[in-house]
Amino acid sequence: MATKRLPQHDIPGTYVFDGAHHRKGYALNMMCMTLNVPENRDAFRADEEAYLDKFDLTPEQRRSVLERDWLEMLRLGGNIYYTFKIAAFDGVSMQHVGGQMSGITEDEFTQMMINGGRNSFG
Amino acid sequence: MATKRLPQHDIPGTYVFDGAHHRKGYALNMMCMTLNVPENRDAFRADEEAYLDKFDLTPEQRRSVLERDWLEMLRLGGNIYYTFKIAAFDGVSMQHVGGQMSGITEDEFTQMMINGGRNSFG
Amino acid sequence: MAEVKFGVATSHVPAIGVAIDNGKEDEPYWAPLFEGYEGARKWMADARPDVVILAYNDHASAFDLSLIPTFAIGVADEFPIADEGYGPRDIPPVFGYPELAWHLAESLILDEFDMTIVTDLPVDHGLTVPMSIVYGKPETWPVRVIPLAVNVIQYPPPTARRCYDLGRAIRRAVHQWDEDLTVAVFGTGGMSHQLQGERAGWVNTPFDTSYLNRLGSEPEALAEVTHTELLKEAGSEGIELVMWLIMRGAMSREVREVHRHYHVPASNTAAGLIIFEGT
Amino acid sequence: MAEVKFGVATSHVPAIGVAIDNGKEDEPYWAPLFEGYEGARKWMADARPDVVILAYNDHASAFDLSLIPTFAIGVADEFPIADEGYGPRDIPPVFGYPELAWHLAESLILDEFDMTIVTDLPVDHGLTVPMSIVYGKPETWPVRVIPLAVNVIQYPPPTARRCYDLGRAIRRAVHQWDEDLTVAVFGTGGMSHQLQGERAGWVNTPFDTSYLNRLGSEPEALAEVTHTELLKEAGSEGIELVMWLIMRGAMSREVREVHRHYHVPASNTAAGLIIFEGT
Ligand SMILES: [Fe+3]
Ligand SMILES: [Fe+3]
Repeated sequence: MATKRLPQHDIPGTYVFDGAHHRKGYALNMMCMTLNVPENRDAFRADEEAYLDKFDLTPEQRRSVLERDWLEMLRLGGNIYYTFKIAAFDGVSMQHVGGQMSGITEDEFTQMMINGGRNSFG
Repeated sequence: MATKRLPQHDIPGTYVFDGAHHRKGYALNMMCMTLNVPENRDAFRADEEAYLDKFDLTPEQRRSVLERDWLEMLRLGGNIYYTFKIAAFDGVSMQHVGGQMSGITEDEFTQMMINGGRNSFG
Repeated sequence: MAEVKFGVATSHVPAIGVAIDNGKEDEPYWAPLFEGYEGARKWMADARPDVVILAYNDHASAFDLSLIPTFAIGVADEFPIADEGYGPRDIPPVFGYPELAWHLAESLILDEFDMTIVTDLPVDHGLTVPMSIVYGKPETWPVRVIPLAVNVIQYPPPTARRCYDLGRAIRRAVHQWDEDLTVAVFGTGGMSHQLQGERAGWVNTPFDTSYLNRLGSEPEALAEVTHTELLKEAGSEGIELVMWLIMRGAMSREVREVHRHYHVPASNTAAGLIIFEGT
Repeated sequence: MAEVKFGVATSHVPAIGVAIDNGKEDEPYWAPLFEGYEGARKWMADARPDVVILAYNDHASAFDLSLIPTFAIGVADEFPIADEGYGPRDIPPVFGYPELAWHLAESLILDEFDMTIVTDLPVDHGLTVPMSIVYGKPETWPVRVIPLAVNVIQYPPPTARRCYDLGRAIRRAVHQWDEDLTVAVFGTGGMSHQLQGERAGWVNTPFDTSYLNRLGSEPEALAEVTHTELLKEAGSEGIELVMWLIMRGAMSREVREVHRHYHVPASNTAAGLIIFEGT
């Protein structure tokens, strides 16, 4: 069943959240979704490990959340709009997350954006 | 704002569940929807009046439910697929409901169906 | 290559499910209906599609008035049996085919059908009764199912034309799938019936007979039938017949009718069944 | 008769909302962005549409992966402000226009757009930030809003062509409504940005400039831009630009550009704004 269903989106450094990603990241993203509710944020704050026990994450997904490895979360099926809820919970910025995913510091990332953003890649 | 938005469905004895009906019957139908959950059916069984207090029904809608006035429920914005959940709860048949709405007994309605259904109206 | 080879259209009356679940198929009221289903079950025992794409409508089970999708496609691994108010039917869960379902969802959206993609989808009698009609009471369903839920209980449903065109798009998408699979498409609901109002009990056998006669040979004409005509002629709930055109659209232009059955009544409904094979 | 007179396209970056809510509009980082919004606010103070039809995308607020509508139209009286993970924005609730929204829903479905009809719809920054951009911080919003939520965060979004055609159908439907109403259609999201992956921070000013230049005069050409091109040129989140075409489709063939602004960055995004009046 090697049907190539999607048009090729072979864009370096870019994760297209298609059906395969949806399936792979379902539990991870749905866990993130629960952080929209204040009571759940309190519970996550009180005990992250215990909170994650309630969801059917793979060990790799679990580790990526605990370690705030934003790029790894993407690779494991995370969708940035969902996983960013963890960053919002942490109070870190989109520049922090963007920097970590692209291997630079938050300040470097912020300055890159002020300078007009990333204009070339790969 | 007398825009006549819908094609005329001027079909005697027939209630088309359009947007106006949706708005009118929203609370009534959503109340019926809760009867899909066993615990809610238990609560409704224990005290219908108290159960209905939890929903924003009009006095007329409330009375129509308590009196099992199926036709009145339709007129007040009920959708048959929702209101029939009350009949299922009661353990009464679609023939009972159909008979009451059309002014005949359940047996008469059942026999009419066996004879080929209602072939003319109005 | 996957191929849509079979098309089944059938009523999905809940009372038919109750009769099957409670072993009432031989009772005098039900026997004439189930005699006509015998041929469908025999046919299915030979046909054995690998996947069924099943167009049906949810009846206030998975969806309620807070959110009403026009077309929703189920992409889950498994679809639980809904509690419609008297406990779920005691039948096996329905297993999906997520890879193919996602392919369909993606293809259909790129083909300009505005699908809702659903993972959390308990399935009600609209889907399960047709399964019981053609498969009886197996331990597990011998087929994977892709549910396609169509709104018909909030006016306006999609037009007959839109349903027919959706069927054609489904056919194109299935035929792009690189796995050898035999696919059946089911269109369910109807035939003429009206559950509500002073006109409750409405049945229009001449209309139904004509619909059965024309479905194979003149689908383009049936695709032009308006909602107003369906409401009037087939009854307020008979408008479910638009879903039969999804099946017909997914079949080849020419089809061979292999089985047909029509009986009044099943509960308050004129029950119809028709099976096509592609050419 | 109701008429679509105005079209607004704008980014909907959450940080812009945070800046407004916290009075940071004059800070050095934000001042160049908000200077460009002044003209939009002045224009809006004169234009004063009665109704805004606002195309935006939900960002895991009202919808999640369990159910993803391609096009959802909000028919409620009121839409609460969503909690996106740090409490709801402290802004007034958004009041809808259910009668007109239902007219649109019905017209669009009969016009073969497969809308999802939603009553329970908390609205997130996708909708509220554009409101803040053009209306500032009023006690209550001086307009009724019909939310049109478009999936762009699950691949595949609707095509640019489909969005443009939806806009055209919205125009037809609005013009059938017998009440004297001035309607503005908003398309939101974009411009080029990528929040995720090693390419995070992607901005493509030449692409954005071209898009702004062509939106008024060559919308048919922009309607042919593929998802692949958008993902590559505008970035993975820049694909939101398809929603700008809903606005453009809803406007007259010829439009007059009354305001434009472009600034990099707003958070990780190239922020664009363009306003059209119909002819
Ligand atoms: Fe049905
Ligand atoms: Fe966005």
